[in-house]
Amino acid sequence: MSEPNVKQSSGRKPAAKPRKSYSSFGQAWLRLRVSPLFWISVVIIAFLLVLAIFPSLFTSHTPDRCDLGDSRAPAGGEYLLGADLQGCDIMANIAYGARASLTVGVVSSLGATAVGVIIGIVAAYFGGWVDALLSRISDVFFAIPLILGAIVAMQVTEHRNVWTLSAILIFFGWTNTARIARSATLEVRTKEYIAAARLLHVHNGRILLTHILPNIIAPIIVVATIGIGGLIAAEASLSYLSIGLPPNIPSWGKAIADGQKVLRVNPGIMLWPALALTLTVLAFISLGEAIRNAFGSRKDSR
Amino acid sequence: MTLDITNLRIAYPHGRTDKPAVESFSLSVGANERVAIVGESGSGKSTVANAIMGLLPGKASVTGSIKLDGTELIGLPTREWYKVRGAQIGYVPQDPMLSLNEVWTIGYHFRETIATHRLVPHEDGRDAWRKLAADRLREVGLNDAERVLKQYPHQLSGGMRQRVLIALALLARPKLIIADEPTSALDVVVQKQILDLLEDLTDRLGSSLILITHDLGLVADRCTRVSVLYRGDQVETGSIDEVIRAPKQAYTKHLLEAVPKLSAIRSRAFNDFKDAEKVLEIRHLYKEYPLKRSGWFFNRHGASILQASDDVNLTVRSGECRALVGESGSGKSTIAKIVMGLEKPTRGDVIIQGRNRWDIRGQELDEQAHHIQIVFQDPYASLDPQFTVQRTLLEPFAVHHRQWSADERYERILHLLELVGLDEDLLGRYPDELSGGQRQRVAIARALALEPEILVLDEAVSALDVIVRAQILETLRDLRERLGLSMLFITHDLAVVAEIADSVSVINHGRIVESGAVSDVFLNPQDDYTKELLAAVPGRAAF
Amino acid sequence: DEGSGSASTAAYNPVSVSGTAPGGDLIPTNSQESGKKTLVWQLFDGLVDVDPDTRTVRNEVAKSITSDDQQTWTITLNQDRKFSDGTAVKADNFIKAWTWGADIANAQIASGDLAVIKGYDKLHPSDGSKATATEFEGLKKVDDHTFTVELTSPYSSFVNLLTSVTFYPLPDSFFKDPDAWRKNPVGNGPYKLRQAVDEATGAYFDLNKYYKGNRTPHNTGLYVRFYTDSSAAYQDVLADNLDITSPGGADLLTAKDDFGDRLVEPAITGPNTTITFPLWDDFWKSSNGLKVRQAISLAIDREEIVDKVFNGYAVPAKDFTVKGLNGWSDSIKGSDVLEFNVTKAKALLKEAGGYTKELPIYYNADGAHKQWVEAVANQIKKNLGINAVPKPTTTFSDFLQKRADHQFTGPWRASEIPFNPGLDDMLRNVYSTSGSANSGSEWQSDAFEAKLKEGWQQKDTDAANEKFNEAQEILFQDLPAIPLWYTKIPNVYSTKVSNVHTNVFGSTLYLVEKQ
Amino acid sequence: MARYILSRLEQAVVVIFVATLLLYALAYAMPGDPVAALAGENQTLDAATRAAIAAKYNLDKPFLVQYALYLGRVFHGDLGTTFAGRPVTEVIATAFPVTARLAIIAIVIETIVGVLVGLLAGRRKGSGFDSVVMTITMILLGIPSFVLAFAVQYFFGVKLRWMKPTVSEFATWGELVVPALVLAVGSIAFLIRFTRSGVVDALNSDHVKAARARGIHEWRIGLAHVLRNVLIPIVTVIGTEFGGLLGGAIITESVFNIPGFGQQVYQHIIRGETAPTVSLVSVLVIIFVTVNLLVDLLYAVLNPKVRYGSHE
Ligand SMILES: Nc1ncnc2c1ncn2[C@@H]1O[C@H](COP(=O)(O)OP(=O)(O)OP(=O)(O)O)[C@@H](O)[C@H]1O
Ligand SMILES: Nc1ncnc2c1ncn2[C@@H]1O[C@H](COP(=O)(O)OP(=O)(O)OP(=O)(O)O)[C@@H](O)[C@H]1O
Ligand SMILES: [Mg+2]
Ligand SMILES: [Mg+2]
Repeated sequence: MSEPNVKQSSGRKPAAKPRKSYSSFGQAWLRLRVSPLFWISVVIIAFLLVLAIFPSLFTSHTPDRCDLGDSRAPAGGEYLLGADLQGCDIMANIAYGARASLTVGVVSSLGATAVGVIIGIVAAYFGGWVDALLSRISDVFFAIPLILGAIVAMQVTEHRNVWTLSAILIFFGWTNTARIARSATLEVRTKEYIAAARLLHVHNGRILLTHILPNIIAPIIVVATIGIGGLIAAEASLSYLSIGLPPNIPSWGKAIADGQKVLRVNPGIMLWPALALTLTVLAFISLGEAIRNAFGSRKDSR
Repeated sequence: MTLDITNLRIAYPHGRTDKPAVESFSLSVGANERVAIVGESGSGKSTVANAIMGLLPGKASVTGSIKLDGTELIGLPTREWYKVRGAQIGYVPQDPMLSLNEVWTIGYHFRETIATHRLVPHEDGRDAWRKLAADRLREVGLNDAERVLKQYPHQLSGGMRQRVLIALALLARPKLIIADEPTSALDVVVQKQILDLLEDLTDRLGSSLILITHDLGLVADRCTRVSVLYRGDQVETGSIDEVIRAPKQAYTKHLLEAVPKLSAIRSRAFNDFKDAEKVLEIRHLYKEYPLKRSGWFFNRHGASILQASDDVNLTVRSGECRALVGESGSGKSTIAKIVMGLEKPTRGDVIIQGRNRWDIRGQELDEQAHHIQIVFQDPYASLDPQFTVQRTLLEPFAVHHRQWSADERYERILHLLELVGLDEDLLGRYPDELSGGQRQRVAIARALALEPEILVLDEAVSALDVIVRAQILETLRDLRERLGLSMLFITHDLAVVAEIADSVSVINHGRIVESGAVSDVFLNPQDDYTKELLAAVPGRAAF
Repeated sequence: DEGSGSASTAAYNPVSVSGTAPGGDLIPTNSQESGKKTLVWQLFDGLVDVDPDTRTVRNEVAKSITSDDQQTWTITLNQDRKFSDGTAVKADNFIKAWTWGADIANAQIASGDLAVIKGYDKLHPSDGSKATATEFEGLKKVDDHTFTVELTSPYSSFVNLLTSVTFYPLPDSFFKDPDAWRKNPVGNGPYKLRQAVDEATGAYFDLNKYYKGNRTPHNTGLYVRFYTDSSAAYQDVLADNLDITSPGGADLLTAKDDFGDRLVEPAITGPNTTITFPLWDDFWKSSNGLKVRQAISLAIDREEIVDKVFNGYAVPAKDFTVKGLNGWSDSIKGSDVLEFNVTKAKALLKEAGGYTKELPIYYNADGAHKQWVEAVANQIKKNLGINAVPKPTTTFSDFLQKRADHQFTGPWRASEIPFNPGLDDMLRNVYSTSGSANSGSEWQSDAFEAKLKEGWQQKDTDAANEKFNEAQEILFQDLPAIPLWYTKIPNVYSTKVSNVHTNVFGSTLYLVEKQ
Repeated sequence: MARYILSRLEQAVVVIFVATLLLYALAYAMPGDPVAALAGENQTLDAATRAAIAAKYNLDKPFLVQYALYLGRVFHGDLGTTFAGRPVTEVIATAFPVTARLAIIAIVIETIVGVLVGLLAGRRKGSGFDSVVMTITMILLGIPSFVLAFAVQYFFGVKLRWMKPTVSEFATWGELVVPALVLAVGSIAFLIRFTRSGVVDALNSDHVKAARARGIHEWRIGLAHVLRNVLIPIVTVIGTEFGGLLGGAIITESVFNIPGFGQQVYQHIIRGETAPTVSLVSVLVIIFVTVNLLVDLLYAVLNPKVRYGSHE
């Protein structure tokens, strides 16, 4: 392209000093950096991560060293938060359980969100038979309630661990996100800026990624971050139904399910792990809220 | 009624520049007055209007005073606003496309406003509002009012929506009308009707009008006083006679000089494109929209069909600029959308560079981006709200010129900005932080990015002040000369047509009624509608 | 048909009691599972039953049951007994019911109980082929109210065995149309069904006005309400929304505080909880395996688990049967292996050359076993340093399948239930090859079988029990299973009822009085 | 539109077919010997009896044969019989209405509370009310439903005696309100947050600004211009939550001893009854497919662009 010779209204010379152009995600990050909500949640999550990676920093006990003689020992003394029915240290259960619970929550929520978003967006964006096919596939999975599906699948699974559990939760859990993503995409894809991008022949993948995704991400983030807590709780529900993780993998869900049985006599046994769960939920939801604000602040700022 | 604005200062927080959008703005408007605010695109006109309505975004900081009949409006509590907005001040927003709620019919908008301000007495029954609404729609030239009331915003043309918004603003016969570019999407005939109406309201009912516009001819014809803004500063204010006929400030003079004139035709040389290759050809194009009555689940197909395009034939030859003019709602945008492949015609062919539009696939489609581009009628809706100006402009290069380095691309963007007269500072902004004219220019810049061979412009310069517009027209002319750019130029501004177009087609009710070289059509119109159109051009007296 | 109105003038105000959905028809030979038994017990009367006070077997429909050689028994019936449809209970009702139950074509779950009677193998060939006889060779009708039973071998405990629901009669209407009967079962017990059992909610019982036995109800009827979560039933009794239930799991921890007087403990303890070993496995069959088993048994502090996990509602086991049975002894030779002795345990483990592999302890997660299995595993870990790991299977059916397929490489939990007050019942059922509820460990001992046979030939119960306890000595020598404790399942009841009892061998609900 | 519904119904048949196949495969793959478990805690069956029972329920046949036999029966209107000898149709007829009542109450409460509170919180973003609501929802989202169910049962049923701890065999509407509330708590919290987030965004749109300029009252803006516009995602969420409600009912039903569908499904799964399980879950499948279809049709009602657009 030769340089056009245009009368210039100002005498300013085009200065070639490219500034960094941030993507929607990059821009969101710029806004995130100054959000207190974000940093609070990051601190809590960082703490939880340290807990999950180095549980031994927080307790001198291990969850498999249990002395029945200390069954339901009160808090303080040898046991910081007391001991459970088996005489295991509650703090140790929480510290060592963090790994499994966080992994299940985060991995399955991320996985379900990723699968759901991809399928939902693709279905709505391309429409026609693609939509029909994907929507019907999601109907099949949607029709099988998460807990029911997990009950059956967990029984079929030979090796139960955090990964297989996460896989199962993803397998039966992605449809919610898919439907929400689909409905949001249906809305966005009629917008003129999508048409504009198409006319520039921006290829579909890029349109999905740069135009559609950032414009539907707000509700998705709400769903995904709430999902983390929901899925940790789902593991607890499965433990309650005795089909959660095997006994030698400590998890908050198991601790809560076990503690629930003695809730009336020794509420602490359940409350402490439940508190850990609540804190986690709180942290991730706050993180989601902060991220959502960062994305949504285009409109928010008005 | 009096409105007193004193020392208004409004600033939006922006990282680097802390220059306010409006500074020390003062204006007072009395009863029966029609005051115009004119000025460069981005100079703060809409900002002032928003400030009067109390609708500035939360982050904007406002100081000074805005008094309506002695009541301070800045910081007025929400409850008090109910008595002001809609009732005492009617507001016509600049952007007609997004200002109507897509999920409701036009009728709903009227009903709700009528109910809010109790404009029809209860005794008149449940459907009384409909009559009032229909009357008001007819007032603004929407003669098919019953139909419009049942339609949803996306089913209306740009000009129709704009008129709906005007009718809504005037519904309660407010004492003060603030109209932000109310006729930017309207053809001259309708524009005249609207301005007559506004004039009538101020004369008869004692209302006042603040008219924000870039059409100086219109200002000269209709207004009593004018205030000129330049980069946030009020450079001149006074009566029409003082400012328009004897401007003191350099900017005002500059502005007046740049006003395009119909008479430009006489002094222009026209190229003859008869032998040039046809780059765009529309053959026997029909587009029908079924006019459905909406049921809850099933849409009962009424017998009626809206003929948006009726046997349209149109040719654009290489290097030619063909203008398409016509009444608002006559089917111009429909043609543009069909040409771009965004709507399927009911019948007929669109041939682009010898190939049928719907035969182009795959790799060719990719190249198509270089061949044909469009500037949509509504610039805001066509910009991704999540994209900064920089990203919007980078996108074409990210797709089509991947081999370019970041520096090259950036340089290219700066060049594009220059072409449309935008400042580098805007690169970091989002569409909702831009003025109407700035948005429109971003859209133009994007369309030019890939240097297309054919450009479809749908009211692409309607929101621009005359100086910027002149610059952009210059750019387009230049591109045509150097690169052989062909254009389909949809506009209602006949002066613009005179200035840039080689040939013109006049469309009325979906049919092309007259077609030919601009000089022939304008100097010697055949069709009645064309004649009417030419007669309605404002500002003839002034210029 | 005849209502219950004439039987009682009092308004119908049934005693409500928790139960579990029967999950099947109420044909006695099909009813071994405890949820069903609760219903069948109300609906039927057997030849004999267990007196809740003396805990001895007493006659019900039978007037007398006699034998000279412990092999051929003559049974005479009371003549005044009737089914709730008014038809008389006759010898044929027993003979036909047992024959029908034994017939392989009818695939009755509890038919194994009938295997003691001669001719069972013709009706129920063990290879799965069709029956080769239509009559039960060992059953002979003498007259309408007398019949004889010939057993395959002498069996002095036969009268005890007759307390089992398998030996209940069926009315003539059953044989005319079994499917109609299934929908609307008719029996000869103290109660009759008010309406068909609703699998989802429960069963209402009216009084059977024809009833003439020992168990004449002290109330106007029963409502067995089905629960899937025992703790929901517990809450209901606490709130007087249900009359009687048996608390399980963690509710035991509060039962005493919550109910005080309104809690009854059983005189005869419930199931003997064991961990049973796979003796098909080479290691566990070996002598080192035996030493490890002994070490494990010695390393378990039963007192502590009983105390902490069961809140005292269990008794540390002393033998392979349950406490409270006639002839039960806490000092059988070899039973010192059940004491808690870590030193001895460690020494034995060392003798065996240690045990370094993981020691899985299998259990089914759909029952309330998790807590104690974990406690046992923790103790083994702590006291022996063996890496004991609880391994749940999701369902009981999965548990049984894995066990049958020999997929277990370590011990599994079991609760061995006595079906009747005979000391030999559990030994026969669980550990003998002739039993129908084999422990699954595939342990076999000719000496053990011989001792049981000796016992069954005795006419005198005490003499027999002596033999049975000698048989237990052999069990202690081989230790195929480690007895842990006898569970005491109490009943708790609402403020609306009184005279609540508990009895593992039958229902005492007829005694309950309700205001 | 009629054609669209028809084609969706055709697709629904395929969905149901595929879902049952998937379910059957899963249920078939579930480990365990359901026949042996029939005998209860302490009774093992002899092989002959076992085989006879297995043959009766076709459990001895290979997977595809079982499935084909099952389908064949279904086509003749026979959904199978449970091990208990009850026709599955009867199980559905008695248990389903109970759970339907439960789910309907839950969805109604959820919709009203979730949308209303979400709207109010979104309207007053950052206010004290908003913060309190946000905190409460966060806590509610972190509590597993069985814990809440148990706590409610104990405090209101046993301690305060405001209600019966369990639901009677009739499971009346009134009795089901509290269980439904417990069941819906997570969904309510979720919907509140979801609605609020949509409301916050919608409040900043141009048409809201224009409506304000016309002097429309804030409450009407909230309903007609904000809520109405975020209704599409909300309807989607409510539709999807419906699935969660029926699924989550398993635990709630067990704690409150509700003779409902979830319990039946769970019990049959645990007992390894393949055919009845599949039949029962197929009922859920049909419901969800219907709900989905309704939701999709609602899109068209709610979004005129979809209604008049190329989507028909
Ligand atoms: N929300 C916002 N945030 C930040 N800057 C804004 C915002 N709205 C407008 N601006 C900037 O303020 C200036 C004045 O804008 P305004 O919309 O008032 O211009 P205008 O005179 O109406 O122009 P036009 O004729 O193009 O509509 C422009 O430079 C614009 O970019
Ligand atoms: N999706 C639609 N459904 C129904 N009618 C439509 C639709 N789109 C446009 N129309 C109708 O078609 C006619 C032509 O619309 P179009 O947008 O082409 O007009 P226009 O010439 O561009 O007008 P303006 O100058 O006001 O923008 C109008 O009457 C409009 O109401
Ligand atoms: Mg403006
Ligand atoms: Mg148009």
